Amino acid sequence: MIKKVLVANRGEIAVRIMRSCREMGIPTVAVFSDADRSAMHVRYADEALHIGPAPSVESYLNIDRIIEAAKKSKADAIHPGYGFLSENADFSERCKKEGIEFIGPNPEAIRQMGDKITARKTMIAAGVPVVPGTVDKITDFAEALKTIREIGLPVMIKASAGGGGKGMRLVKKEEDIESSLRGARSEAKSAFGDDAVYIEKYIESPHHIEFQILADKHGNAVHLFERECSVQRRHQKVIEETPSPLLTQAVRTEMGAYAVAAAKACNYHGAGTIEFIVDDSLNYYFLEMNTRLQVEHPITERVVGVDLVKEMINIANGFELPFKQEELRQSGHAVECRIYAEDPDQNFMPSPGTIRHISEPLGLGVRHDGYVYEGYTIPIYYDPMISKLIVWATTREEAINRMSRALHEYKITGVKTSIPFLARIMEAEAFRSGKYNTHFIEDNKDFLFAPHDCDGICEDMALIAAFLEHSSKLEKITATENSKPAVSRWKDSQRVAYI
Amino acid sequence: MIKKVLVANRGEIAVRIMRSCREMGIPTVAVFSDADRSAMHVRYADEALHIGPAPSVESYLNIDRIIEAAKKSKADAIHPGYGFLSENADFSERCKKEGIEFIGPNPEAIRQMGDKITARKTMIAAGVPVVPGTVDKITDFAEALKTIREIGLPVMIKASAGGGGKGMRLVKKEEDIESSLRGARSEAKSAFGDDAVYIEKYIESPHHIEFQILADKHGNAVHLFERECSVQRRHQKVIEETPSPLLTQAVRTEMGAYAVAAAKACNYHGAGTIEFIVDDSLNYYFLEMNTRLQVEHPITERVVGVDLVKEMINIANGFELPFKQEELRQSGHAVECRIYAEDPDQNFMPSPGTIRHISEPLGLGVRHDGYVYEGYTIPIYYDPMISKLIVWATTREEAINRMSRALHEYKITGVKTSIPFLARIMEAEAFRSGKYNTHFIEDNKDFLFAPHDCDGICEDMALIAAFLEHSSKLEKITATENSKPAVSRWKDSQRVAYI
Amino acid sequence: MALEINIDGRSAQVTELKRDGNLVTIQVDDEVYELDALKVGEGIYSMIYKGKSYNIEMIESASPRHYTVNSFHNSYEVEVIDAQTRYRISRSKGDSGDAGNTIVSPMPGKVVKIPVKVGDPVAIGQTLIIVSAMKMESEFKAKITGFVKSIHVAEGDTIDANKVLVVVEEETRVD
Amino acid sequence: MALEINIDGRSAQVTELKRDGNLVTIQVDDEVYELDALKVGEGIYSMIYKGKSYNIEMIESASPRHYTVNSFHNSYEVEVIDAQTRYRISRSKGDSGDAGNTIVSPMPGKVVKIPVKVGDPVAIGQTLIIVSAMKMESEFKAKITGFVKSIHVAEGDTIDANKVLVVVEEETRVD
Repeated sequence: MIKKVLVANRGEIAVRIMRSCREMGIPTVAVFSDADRSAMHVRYADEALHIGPAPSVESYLNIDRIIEAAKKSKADAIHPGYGFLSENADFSERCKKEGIEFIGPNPEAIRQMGDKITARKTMIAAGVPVVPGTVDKITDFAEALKTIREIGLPVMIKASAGGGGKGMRLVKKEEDIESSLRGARSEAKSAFGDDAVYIEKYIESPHHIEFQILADKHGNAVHLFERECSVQRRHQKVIEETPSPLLTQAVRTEMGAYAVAAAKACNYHGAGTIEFIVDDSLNYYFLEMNTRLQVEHPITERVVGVDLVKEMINIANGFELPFKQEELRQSGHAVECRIYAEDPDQNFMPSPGTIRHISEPLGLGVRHDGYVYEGYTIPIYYDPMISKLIVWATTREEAINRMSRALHEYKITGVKTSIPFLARIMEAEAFRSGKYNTHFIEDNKDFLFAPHDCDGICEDMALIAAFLEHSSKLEKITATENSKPAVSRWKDSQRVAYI
Repeated sequence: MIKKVLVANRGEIAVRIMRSCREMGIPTVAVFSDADRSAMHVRYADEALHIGPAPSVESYLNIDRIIEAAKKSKADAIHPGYGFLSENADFSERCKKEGIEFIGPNPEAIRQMGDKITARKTMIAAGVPVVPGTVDKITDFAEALKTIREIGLPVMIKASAGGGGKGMRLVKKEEDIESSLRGARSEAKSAFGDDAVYIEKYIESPHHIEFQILADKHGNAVHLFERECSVQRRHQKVIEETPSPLLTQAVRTEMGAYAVAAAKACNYHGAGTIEFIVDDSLNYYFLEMNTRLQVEHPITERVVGVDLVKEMINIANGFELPFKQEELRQSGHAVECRIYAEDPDQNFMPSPGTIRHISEPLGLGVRHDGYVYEGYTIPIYYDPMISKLIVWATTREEAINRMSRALHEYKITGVKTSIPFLARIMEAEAFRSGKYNTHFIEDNKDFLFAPHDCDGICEDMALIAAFLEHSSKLEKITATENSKPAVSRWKDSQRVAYI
Repeated sequence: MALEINIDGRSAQVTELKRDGNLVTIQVDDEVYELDALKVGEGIYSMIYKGKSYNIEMIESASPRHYTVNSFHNSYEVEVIDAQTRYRISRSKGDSGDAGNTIVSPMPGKVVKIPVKVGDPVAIGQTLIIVSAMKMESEFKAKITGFVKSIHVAEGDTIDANKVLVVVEEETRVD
Repeated sequence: MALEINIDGRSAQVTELKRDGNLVTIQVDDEVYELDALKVGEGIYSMIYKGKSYNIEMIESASPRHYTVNSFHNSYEVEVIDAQTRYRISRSKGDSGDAGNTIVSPMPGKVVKIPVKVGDPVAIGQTLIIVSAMKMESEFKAKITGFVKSIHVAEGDTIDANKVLVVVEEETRVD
C-alpha cells in the first residue's frame, strides 16, 4: 500500500494531486526549484524538498534529483502529473528499479505509445481505425495512384524527404490526382533530389475528440467517455467540453470500445487518453495516446463522478477497478476553460508577473483548480497556465451560461489573462451552437477579437478609473516631495524648466 | 416574464441569487446600506441603489425604501433571500399590491405557517405528525393523567403560566407520573398562583431533519429529499449534510410525502422547507415550515442536481415544475460547513474586521459560496457568516475527508474564523460515524476544544512566526525613526530611560 | 535580536542566531531551529523545517504586541514582552496607544453584566464585561494583567458599535 | 486636477470638477459624469453611475504612466500624457527611469527576428523584435512613439530572462 507520495511536478496539477492524496490520508512530498520556493505546491504539501535551479532540465526534468528526493523523504510512490517526466519511459523504468511505485503506466507501454510509428502499427494490429495513408514511401506512380484511390479524396501528397511545404499537394478532385501527383513528385525531385512521396487522408474540418480510459493491473479496462477539445490555438487546447456536441450515442459507444481496445493492445494500466481526429461525417481515426493524466481530466470527473487521481493511486496499489463499463454514465454537461497569463490581443504573448488581486469565481456548479495567490509572482520558466475553470450544469446551454457567469466574476489584476477572450468565446454563435472544429478561433477571429459595444461608456469608465488611480499616485508622490528638505527644491525647478 | 430582479438582501445569499439571475440572462439590482457600499453584492449586480443607514431596520428591513428602489430601477420582481424580509407577509402583500412579483410564497401562506399555533393546527388537519401534546392548558388532574398516558413517556410537564423552569418536570418513568404531576402543579401554584399545566412529548435525543420542497402555481409540489441539520450550537446550524445518516429509505419516503402534504395544505408556491424533529427510533414530528430559501440549500442542489434559485424564478414566472417526484434522485453525498467570523475558543464571539488574506478552498467536489474579498471589512451590523463551504463526493466518508481537505486549505487572516473548529468536527468519531444528534457539540466538547497534539512543534513554529513578523515590524519602525531629523533624538533617549 | 514572547501562558525566549534570506537559525528556549521561513502574503508564513512544510497564519490584534497565530489546526494567543518595542510601536502609531488594554464593543448591543469595578486587579483571561448582541452574549476578557482603570458603561445600557467599554491599565514594567 | 489621457489611440481630456469622498464629478471631454467611484482593492474600482454598477480592473504596466484597464469585457491600453507627471514619477522611482521604452525578455528564449535597426523611427504598436519561447513566437511591440536607441541582441541569439533587448527613445516633449 502506498504510504507517501512524492509529486514530481509543480503548479495547479501538483496541488490537484496533493488534494486527492490528502483526502485519502496519504502524506505528500513537494519538490521545488529555485523559482518555486513560494509556490503553492510547496505550501500545500506535508513535506517539501528543493531539487535544483529554475530551468526544468536542472530540476523538474532531472531524474536523479527527483529519485534522490523520494529516497530522502522515504516516499514510496511518485505521481508525475502531466508534462515534465510524465511520459518519460526511462523515469518509469528507473522508479521500478529503485523500488518506487510510478503512479502511471509501465515503461513498455509508454515506449510503445510514445513512438508514433509503433503506436500506429499497434493500433492497426488491434483493429483501431487510424488516419488512412501510406506508412512506407511510394516511388512508383501507378502504386501512388492506386493508394490514393484506396484512401479516397481528399488526400494530402507529401514529399517523403520533404519539409517546408515543398512537394506538398492537397488533392480534392478526382481530375486533379494525376497532375498533383506529377507536380508533387517533380517538385520533390528538384527540391530534395528524391521523388518519393507518401499519401495521407486529408481531414477537412477536423474535430479533436479524446477518450479517457482507466485500466488496472489485472487486465480490466474501461473508458470514461469523451472530451471534445477542438477549441485550439496553435495546436494548444483552450476549451474542452463533455459530452461532445458532435458525437451520436452510437459513434460514442464505438469509439469508446476502440479506446478500451487501444489500452489493452499495449497492456496498459493507469489513466490514459486515446486521441481521435474526427471529421464532420463522424469518421474517426486514432491520432495518439497520452500515457498520463490529461490537463482537461476534471470535466470527465464531473460528468462521470469519478476522482481520476484516486483511481490512479488505487490502480498503482494493485486494486481492481471498482466499476464496470456498464455502470458508468455521463450525467449533465461540463466545460473547462484554461486560464493563461497571456495577452490575447498581442498574439497570446505570455504575461508573467505578480498577482495583485484575485476574485475567484464561486458558487453552484463551479470547480476551480488553481495554484496562484495574491502576492505570488508567476515564474517565467514554466507554463503560463494560471488555473482551470470547470463548470457543470444539467444542459450544455446552462453550462455555457454558467461559464460566462464564472468568467465574469473571475478577476485578476497584476497580469493580463485570457479571461476576456474566453468570455467572448462563450458568446460566439459557432461555439454556442456546438458547430465548431479546430479552425474555430481562426474562423471566428473577427468576432472574438472585436471590442464589446457599450456605447462608449466602458471607455469613459476606464478613463475615469485611470484618472483616479493616477491622480492618487501623484498625490502620494507630492506628499513625499513636500516632506523633503527644502535645499533640493531649487534644483528641481531648474530641471523641470529644461525638460 | 421577469425582466429584472431586485435582490432585497446582502452578503453571500445576495450574490448567490445574482449568480443564477446572471446565468438566466436576467439583470439584477442590488440595494445597499451605508455600511455596504464596498460589499460584493453591490459590485456583482448590474445596478445598485443606496437604501439607507447601516442598521437593518432603516435599510434592509425598510419595506418602503426597497419598494421605492424597485420602482426607480424598474425591477419587476424581488427576491428576498433568507432573513430580513423573506418571511414577512406584509412585504409579500405589498409587492403584490405594487405589481412587483415577490419571488416566494403568497402572503397567506407566509402568515399561515408563520404563526406556530395556526401552523400546528394546519398540519394536524393535513394529517402530518406533530410533537404530541396538549394545545390547551389542563387544570384537571385526571385529565392530565389521561393525556400523559395517551402521549406516552417521556413527557415534559410545564406550568401553563410559567417560565424559568418553575413548575417544570421531566417524566421518564411510569411510577413518577403522579408525583411529578403533583409536584409541578403545586410548584406552579405557589410560583404563579395558577396550577394549570400543559404536557408535551419529550424528545430525548432530537435530530433536526428538514425536507426541501418546491411547489408551482398550478398545484404541483415535490420534495427534494432531506437535510440533516443536527450539528448546532445555540440552536444555530453549523454543519448540514444530505442524505441524513439516520434515515432509512422507507422513513425518507414517508417524511417526504408528509412534506409535500404540508406544502399543499397551505396552498404553497415557491421553495420552502418543512422542519422535523426526529428521535433515535425514527419517530418524526413536524416542527415548523420555513417559507423561504434556506441557508443550507446548496447541499440539496448538489445531490439532486437542481438550481433552486432558478426554479424559484421559473415558478414566479408561472411555469410548471419541470420534473415529477419519481424523476428526482439523491446522488452521492454533500456536506456544508458555515464559516463564521467568530472565535470558537471565546464562546463563538463574533470577530468582525478587515480581511487581509484569503486562500479559497478549490478543486474537485468543492463549492464555495462567499462574498468577502481581500481588503473587505466585515461590517458589525449584520450576520457574522463569511461563507458556506459545500463538498460533494460519492460516499459520506469521502465527503467528510474532502471537507477536511477543503477546510485545511481555506485560510483567512485578519479575522478569527470557525474554520479550525469545523476541521475538528470532521475528525470527531461521533460525527464520522453519523451517530449524532443536536447535543453533539455539548457531548463532544472535550474533544472539539482540545488542542491538536503536535509535539510542541506547532507552538514553537507559532513563536518563530511571531518573532519574524514582530522583528520585521520593528526594523521598519527603526528605519523610519532613523530618517527623522536628529533634533528629536535626544528627547527620545530621555523618554526611553524613564519608561 | 532576541524577544521574550508569551504563548498561551508559557513565556519563551526567542533569539535569532543567523539569517541568510529566508534561511534562518532561531533558538526557542533550549531548542535551536534551522529552518526556511518565507513570508508569502499578508500574515502568511511558509516554513520548511526538517523537510516538513508548515503554514502559519498571523492575525494582528488591536495591540501591536499581540497576535493570534494559527499553526496547523491550533490557534495561539501570542504576546511580545519588550518595553522598548512597546514604546517604539506605540510612538510610531501616534496617540492611539496600545489598544490591548481597551475593551471596545465590536457591534451594537446591550450590557448584560460588569463583574469588575474600577481599581480591581485583573488577570489575562478574566471576564470584564458581558454584552448581548446578534442574539448572543459575548464575554469580553482582559488581554493583559493589570488594574481596571475605568468603566464607561453601566449594566443594562444599550451601546453603539466601537464604544469604549472598559479600560485596563497595564502593570508598569521597568527593564 | 486635469490630465490628458490616451486610450487606444483616442486622446481625452479628463478633469475632476468635484470630489466628496467617493462621490466625484469628472468631465471626460464634453461629457460630465457624476458618479460614485470606490477603490475596493489593489487596482480594483467599483463605480456606480446612473444606478449602474461597473467594475474596473487596472494593471499597471512597466511604465508608471501606462495602464491596462479592463472595463466590462473590454481591455484598454491607457497612457497618461503629462510631462510634469512623467518627470515626478520617474524621479520618485530613482534612476530606473521610464521602463515603457525598454523591451525586456519576460522569459528565456531565442531571438527569431529584429525588423528594426538603431536610429529607426518607430510608432506605438510597431514590432521591434520577435522572440521564440515556451514553444511560441512572441512579438514585442513599441509602447511609445520614438526612435530605436539601442539593440542589445542579434538574430539567432539565445537569451536569458529579464535581458534588455531593445531600447526606444521617446520623442522629446516640451510643455
